[in-house]
Amino acid sequence: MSLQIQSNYNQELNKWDLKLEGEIDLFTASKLKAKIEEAYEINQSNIELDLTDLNYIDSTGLGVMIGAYGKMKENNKSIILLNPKDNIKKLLSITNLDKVLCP
Amino acid sequence: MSLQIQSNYNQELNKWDLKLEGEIDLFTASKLKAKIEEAYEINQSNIELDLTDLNYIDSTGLGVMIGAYGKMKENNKSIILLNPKDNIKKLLSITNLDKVLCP
Amino acid sequence: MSDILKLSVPGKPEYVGMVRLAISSLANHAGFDIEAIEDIKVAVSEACTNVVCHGQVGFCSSYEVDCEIGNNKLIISIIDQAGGYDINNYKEPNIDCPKQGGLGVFIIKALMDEVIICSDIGTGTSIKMVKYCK
Amino acid sequence: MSDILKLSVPGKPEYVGMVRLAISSLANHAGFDIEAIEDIKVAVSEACTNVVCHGQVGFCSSYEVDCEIGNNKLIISIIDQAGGYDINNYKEPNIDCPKQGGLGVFIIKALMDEVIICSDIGTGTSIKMVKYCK
Ligand SMILES: Nc1ncnc2c1ncn2[C@@H]1O[C@H](COP(=O)(O)OP(=O)(O)O)[C@@H](O)[C@H]1O
Ligand SMILES: Nc1ncnc2c1ncn2[C@@H]1O[C@H](COP(=O)(O)OP(=O)(O)O)[C@@H](O)[C@H]1O
Repeated sequence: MSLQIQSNYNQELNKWDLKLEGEIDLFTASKLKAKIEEAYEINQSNIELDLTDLNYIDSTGLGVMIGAYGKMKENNKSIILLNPKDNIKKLLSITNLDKVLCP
Repeated sequence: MSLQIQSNYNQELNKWDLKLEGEIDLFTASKLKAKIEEAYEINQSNIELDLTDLNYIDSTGLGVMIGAYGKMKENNKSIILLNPKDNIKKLLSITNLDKVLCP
Repeated sequence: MSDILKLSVPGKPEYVGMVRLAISSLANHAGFDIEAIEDIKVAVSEACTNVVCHGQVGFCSSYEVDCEIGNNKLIISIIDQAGGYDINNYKEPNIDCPKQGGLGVFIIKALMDEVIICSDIGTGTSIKMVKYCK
Repeated sequence: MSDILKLSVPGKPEYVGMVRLAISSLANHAGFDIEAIEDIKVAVSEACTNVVCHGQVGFCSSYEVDCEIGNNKLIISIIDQAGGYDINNYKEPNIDCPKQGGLGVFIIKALMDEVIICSDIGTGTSIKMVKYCK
């Protein structure tokens, strides 16, 4: 019932890799928000969220991602999601967010 | 929240190997009882329960094991538990059942 | 006859995960497949999140999650005394123009087979959702 | 101030696992370590099992699991209307002479820091158990 985040800055490709593990809900979403903002403050570069080990997300977590997407787009930066599990894919598709977050 | 049991008869050593996976509680204990009785009917030999992947047991499951132990002892057969996890070890020790079931 | 299970949960973020766990265990026993269990988990979470987030200022008392495990269906009601809202003001999100927030009820309706929301301003809200077992 | 969480659960074997899951999530959030969480799970399970197994013939209505998540402690009460029993007749098991049955209350007392059992014959039983967070 918790969320672990590993963040790595990839010098070569000039992007952030954030690996999410666990669940994102109302209780853990603020952690994701803080980590994204922290990373973006250090290096204003693109962000990739690796969802391979993310088991659960709901609108609170999606909201954080949309929020980050909006802010980053203003600066011509992107945030994208990699390897979402089927349940998460379904939510991204229902909400049409796959169009912007999983190009 | 469920219990899987794999049973194998070891011809060479003339014993049953039962591998338990999951949880044994009031809901699943009858499955263990049935499997032990079934095995014992086919071959009246010693039984080893491999608990490596058993995550949970309570008095209902322990009761099934004590019951089997009693019946088998009458016929000079043994039932023993292998590789219990720490939480299960603790219960076996509190109830003193390690003395008879984990020799 | 169906079984009735009720939870009374403090209106705080840290307990939503517990409700989700309990509900997924129920749905599992009721015979739903993995996809349906996930749907139910998300829908219930969204409803609980709404209570916790939109309850009137200072709301932190408890809300109720009532489950009826019937033949081939699960009925879940989330009932709060958190002040209610005007459901006539509700607007579906424009999903072609993603914005933060406003997705909860939309997701619940997409994932569950039947959804009925009643809200009484000054009192509270109840949302009843049904999922059929295929 | 402590948080209060209540479950009302049908008196059937298939729901004991759900109670266990819910309680372990609570204990986890309350800051207990893995060993203590396991202790609490087993103790609660034993109490629920007793309700389901020893409730009077035909008992299959609901019992209550009340949790109080306090500062550094968790208080859990399992309350049934399943007919009660004479607690004066209770005998500790002789653990040097293993026999099937009779271990539940003994295990609960071994795993929890405080245990109080009240039973009213013809009505029901309540068992209150406390675990302190070290
Ligand atoms: N239980 C509730 N109590 C009070 N207001 C609610 C409740 N549920 C929903 N609402 C209102 O309905 C609106 C839409 O909810 P929703 O679709 O879940 O989006 P979001 O929660 O992201 O705003 C909320 O913004 C809120 O005003
Ligand atoms: N909730 C309850 N309702 C009725 N009787 C109970 C309840 N809890 C315990 N008992 C009685 O107390 C006895 C001892 O319980 P316990 O130590 O758990 O062992 P066991 O359940 O294996 O018999 C039970 O056999 C039963 O007669």
